[in-house]
Amino acid sequence: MDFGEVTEAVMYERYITAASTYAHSIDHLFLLIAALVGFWLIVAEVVLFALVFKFREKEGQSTRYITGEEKELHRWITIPHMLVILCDIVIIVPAILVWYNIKQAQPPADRTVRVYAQQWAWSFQEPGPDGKLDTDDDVRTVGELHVTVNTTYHFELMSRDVVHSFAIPSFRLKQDALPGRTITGWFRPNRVGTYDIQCTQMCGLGHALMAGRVIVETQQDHAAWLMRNSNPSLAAQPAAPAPAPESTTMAEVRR
Amino acid sequence: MSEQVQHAGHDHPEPGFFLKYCWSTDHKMIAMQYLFTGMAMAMIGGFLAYVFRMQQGFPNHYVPGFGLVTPGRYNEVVTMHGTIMIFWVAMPVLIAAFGNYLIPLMIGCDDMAFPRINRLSYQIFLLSAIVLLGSFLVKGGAFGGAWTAYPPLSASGAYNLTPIGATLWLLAVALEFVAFLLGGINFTVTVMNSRAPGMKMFDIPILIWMIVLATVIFMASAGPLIAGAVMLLFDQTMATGFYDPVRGGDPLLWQHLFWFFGHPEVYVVLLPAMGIVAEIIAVFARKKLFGYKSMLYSTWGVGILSFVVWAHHQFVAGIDPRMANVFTVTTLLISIPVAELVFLYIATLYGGSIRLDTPMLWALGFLAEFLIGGVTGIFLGSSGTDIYLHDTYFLIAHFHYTFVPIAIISVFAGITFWYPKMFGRMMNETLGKIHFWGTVIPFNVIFIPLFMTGMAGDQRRIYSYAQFAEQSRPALQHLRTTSTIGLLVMLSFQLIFIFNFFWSMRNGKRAEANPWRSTTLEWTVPSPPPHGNFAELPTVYRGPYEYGLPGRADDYWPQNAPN
Amino acid sequence: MSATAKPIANTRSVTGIPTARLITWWVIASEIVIFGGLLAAYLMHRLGHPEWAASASHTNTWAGAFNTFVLLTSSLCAVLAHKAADALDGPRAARLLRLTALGGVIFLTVKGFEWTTDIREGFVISSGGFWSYYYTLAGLHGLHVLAGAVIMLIVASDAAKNRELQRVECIGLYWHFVDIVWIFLFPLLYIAR
Amino acid sequence: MREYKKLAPRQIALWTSFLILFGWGLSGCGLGSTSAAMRGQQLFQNCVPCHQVDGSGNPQVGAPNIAGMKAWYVQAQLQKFRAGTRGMHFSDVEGMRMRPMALSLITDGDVTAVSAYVETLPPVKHAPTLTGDAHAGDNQFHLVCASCHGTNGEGNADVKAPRLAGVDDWYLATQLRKFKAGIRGNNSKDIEGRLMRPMARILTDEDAIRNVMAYLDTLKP
Repeated sequence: MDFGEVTEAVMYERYITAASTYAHSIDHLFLLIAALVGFWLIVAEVVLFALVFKFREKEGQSTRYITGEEKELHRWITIPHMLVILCDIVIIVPAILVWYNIKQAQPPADRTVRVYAQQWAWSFQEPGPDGKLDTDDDVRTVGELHVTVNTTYHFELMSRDVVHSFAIPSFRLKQDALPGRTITGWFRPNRVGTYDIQCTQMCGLGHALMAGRVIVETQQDHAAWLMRNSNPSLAAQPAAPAPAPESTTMAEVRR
Repeated sequence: MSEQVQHAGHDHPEPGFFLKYCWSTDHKMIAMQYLFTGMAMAMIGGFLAYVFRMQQGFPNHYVPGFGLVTPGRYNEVVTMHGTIMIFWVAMPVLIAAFGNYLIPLMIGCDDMAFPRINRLSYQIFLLSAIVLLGSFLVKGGAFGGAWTAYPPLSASGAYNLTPIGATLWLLAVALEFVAFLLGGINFTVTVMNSRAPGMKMFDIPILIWMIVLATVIFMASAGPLIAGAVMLLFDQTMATGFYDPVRGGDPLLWQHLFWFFGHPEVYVVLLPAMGIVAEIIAVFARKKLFGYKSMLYSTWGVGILSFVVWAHHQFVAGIDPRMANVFTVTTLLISIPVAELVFLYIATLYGGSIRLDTPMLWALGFLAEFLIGGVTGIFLGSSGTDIYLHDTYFLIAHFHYTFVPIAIISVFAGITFWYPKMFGRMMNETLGKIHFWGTVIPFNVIFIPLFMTGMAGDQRRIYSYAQFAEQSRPALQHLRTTSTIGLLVMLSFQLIFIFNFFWSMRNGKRAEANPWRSTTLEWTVPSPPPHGNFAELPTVYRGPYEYGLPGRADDYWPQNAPN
Repeated sequence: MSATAKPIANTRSVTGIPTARLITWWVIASEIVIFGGLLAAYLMHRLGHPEWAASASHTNTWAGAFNTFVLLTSSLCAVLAHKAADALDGPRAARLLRLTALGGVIFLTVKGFEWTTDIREGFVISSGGFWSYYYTLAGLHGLHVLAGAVIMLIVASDAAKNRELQRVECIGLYWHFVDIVWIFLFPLLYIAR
Repeated sequence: MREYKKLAPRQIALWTSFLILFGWGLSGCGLGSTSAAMRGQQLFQNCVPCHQVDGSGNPQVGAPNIAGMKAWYVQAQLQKFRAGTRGMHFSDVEGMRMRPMALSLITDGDVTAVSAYVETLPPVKHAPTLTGDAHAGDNQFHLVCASCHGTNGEGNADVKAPRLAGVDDWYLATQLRKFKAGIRGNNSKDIEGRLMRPMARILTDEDAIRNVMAYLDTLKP
């Protein structure tokens, strides 16, 4: 825990805040890999430059005839090679563990939100005070996702047209949205604040403008926000004449 | 000079200008056509890089020589930069130009096995380049859906808003593939069947091995993508639904087909680059390559493994998350043969007598920079960190730390090394060294800041970060501006190369047949080699890297010298 | 004329396989991956979409079976042509090659009638997943049949004058490949329900 | 005679330092800006992918014909998009496509410049795409719309009512449906939009909309 805080402060927090529970596990994996490959990089570069320096052309220096098949010399390749394999394993195991915890094992959800990607906006459907999706008090927003801190959220990710990617750098969250599919994932924000939502998959003209914000609020703030925005009468009203959001895809417009 | 024998064996009448420069079946002329087309495309690709780096460094300002970079223009420019640099620069220069020039010379025969197929290959390639560049001029502009062209964006004009540009892009890529399939088949057959008498499997120079393996990898991986391109073309023009989920298709299918090609493609261009570097290191260190056979087996290992790692580009693309675990393992496995290769290269230096001429500087520069590209790949190949780093500038920086050494540094190594052979004159060494340092140092200035912005979450293909609060921090903007200035300096220094290249062609010191005192067969013919290459076709007696053999007067022993 | 003066590279044969035959094998290898990619994509989707069987039932199995028979017969002619070429009997090889090409033409004619019927019944390339693959796969194959037949006629006209007899074997190899692709396509597109 | 030339070291040093400075200097060019008059035309490149070079729009992507549209109206709508008072409804697919593009204009000056340029584009008249009873539409129009939008649909800047004559009928119909459904004019800060919503609801069904469109198609822009 202490180790984590120190390293974040020194290495990673400078670049981007960590606002979800799994952000640190990705950061630590990053640092682990950085340490291992950094070591190899430095060793290899130092050896490279040292050899170039030591064996630079000099008066009267003759070269040694080495085929590389000699056992005592090939050892110098084989031993580092074994160490590289060892490092690979040291990286693979935690990499898969981190992946497993984030993408495969989904902790039970406290709340579920629905995320729609379209050219070039994010829209969200959040359950109202009743906590259930697809009821009259659902809150539908564009560009802003309001969530409660320290709550496990599942998201159902959909695309209305092309491939997008739902990314919240501060949460270390990234998941492509595919048209015709619903992809579920999870996050658990643990720091109050406002963070960027990006689209990280080229989605056409306005790709760079497809910004959103996720607003992590305290329990009270979020409840207040929900009350303000989930007016069942308002919610029901546009729902009746407007076509269901799934059907207003651009594909529909095209036809 | 004993090598400068009048070439008597086969009489070829001197052809006219058109036949000589545009309709030639001579492998050397076709290589030059590929080289110059590739260089012209590199300049276009470099200009595009200048345009979008200017927009990144100085957002929303007028870019001199281009104008205002709108979001649509930006997308076009980055898409075309990627496409051109990979398919129209790296492939033609590394494989086609060096392959065409060197294969017949290095294996000791007079031409490719099928010269007319060779000519056709270049003509199709040229056509594809024209189609691609023409797409800038059509209504709606060039394709702007990224070089990976994921459908449904690329499949429908209503989504990408460049209906004609998208089709032309696809057409150009497909034509280019056909060109390289034809060329690659020719290379493989030539090396398999037309080697000089006595040249056994392990007497083939490593560069030729690597070019052939690269073309075999290309042939095996490009097929599915050609099929995929036909399907995408039909989606665009005939309203089929291969990739459209509304019509029962699957957008992931393209991603699989694309990356099944796309990842081996990295090794398709890497291997010839490694080959060039190996040749140069052996010559300038005056050393036999350390473990020629280990090198070959590692190369084969890379080739085979490259077919089972493609899905690491799709960790977060919505594939089954369990697949990511398999592909993490295979991806990290590929570090084993690649590390082996790099270790062997470095070990070759041991006990040598290293002369730091320009080609050697480039070759060593390749090793030093490619190492950085290689190790940063581990971050992206590990599924855990890839969740965060996928499609960020960290990826861009990693990718360029592999591709700039491959497509720029090793090409400069190759050009400076074989220039005397190609044009019969030496390049200017001083200018060459200035160009080297003026390219390699700014190259690091460009991409090290991009590693940092990537770690800070900058996503790629974004013309302006104004919409993202976390990304529009001034500190990050300073990094982007630094990177842009690095690019401007690097591009400026390429003028030195261009000057040196053309100036030396007329004014350089005349080159002997073998200015670098090398052992391989291309140095036994006059510079430049005549039509038909060898006055007397050579016989090979030994492997290609016999340097510093004890007990001989010369420190090198040419492959064709009987004793 | 450079077309007749072959480079020495072309006449060498380090592997023991004639250069012409070697390149034919490589062409076929690269074609296999093209069809392989397309077929793999089709199979994956076919297994994921059981409802495509209904579309598949509209195809004319008898026409497909007849075409299979035609292609197999023409392949036999190609084998005989190769034999004749080995015996240095150019004119006979040419006759057999023309017969092979005729097989290709019959194949394409039947295909044309089949497609006309399909299209008249309203099944076009954009009618749904199965039809997209059906037309693309069969169309790509048809293109290969057409190209093969044209090249075969060119080879035949040379062979009739006892020239370039080594090409008879190469085009025969290619024809067998086209034939084998059809052997895969026929059950997958017509029979599988 | 010497076979090759040599380059003087001084020459080389001079050119090298020039190139470094040249690279730096080029970065300075990025800081220059262009005249305000040209800027509108350049910024219009942002709009071209959907609205076309002549501003005539593209129904395939839901982009209306904006050629010759009054600058004050273009400006007002762009500002609404930028502020998020338009194009922020969950079901407004086209609006959500337009909003980011409006956000690509960073300063108010840019908005003014591009709006002014749009007005200078020569108007384009498209053939009608909807059919309806123009006579019935005439009555409806004068009953409901004319008071603000003018008897000839010429618009009235004083009450911020845009010109309707010459606007593509499919686009107007779509917007009417959006007003009716509350997809447009739902934001409390979109004052004109909120005023328009009850008006749109007077056109009770699709026929009424079509009729008005048919009448508008008869008007000269």
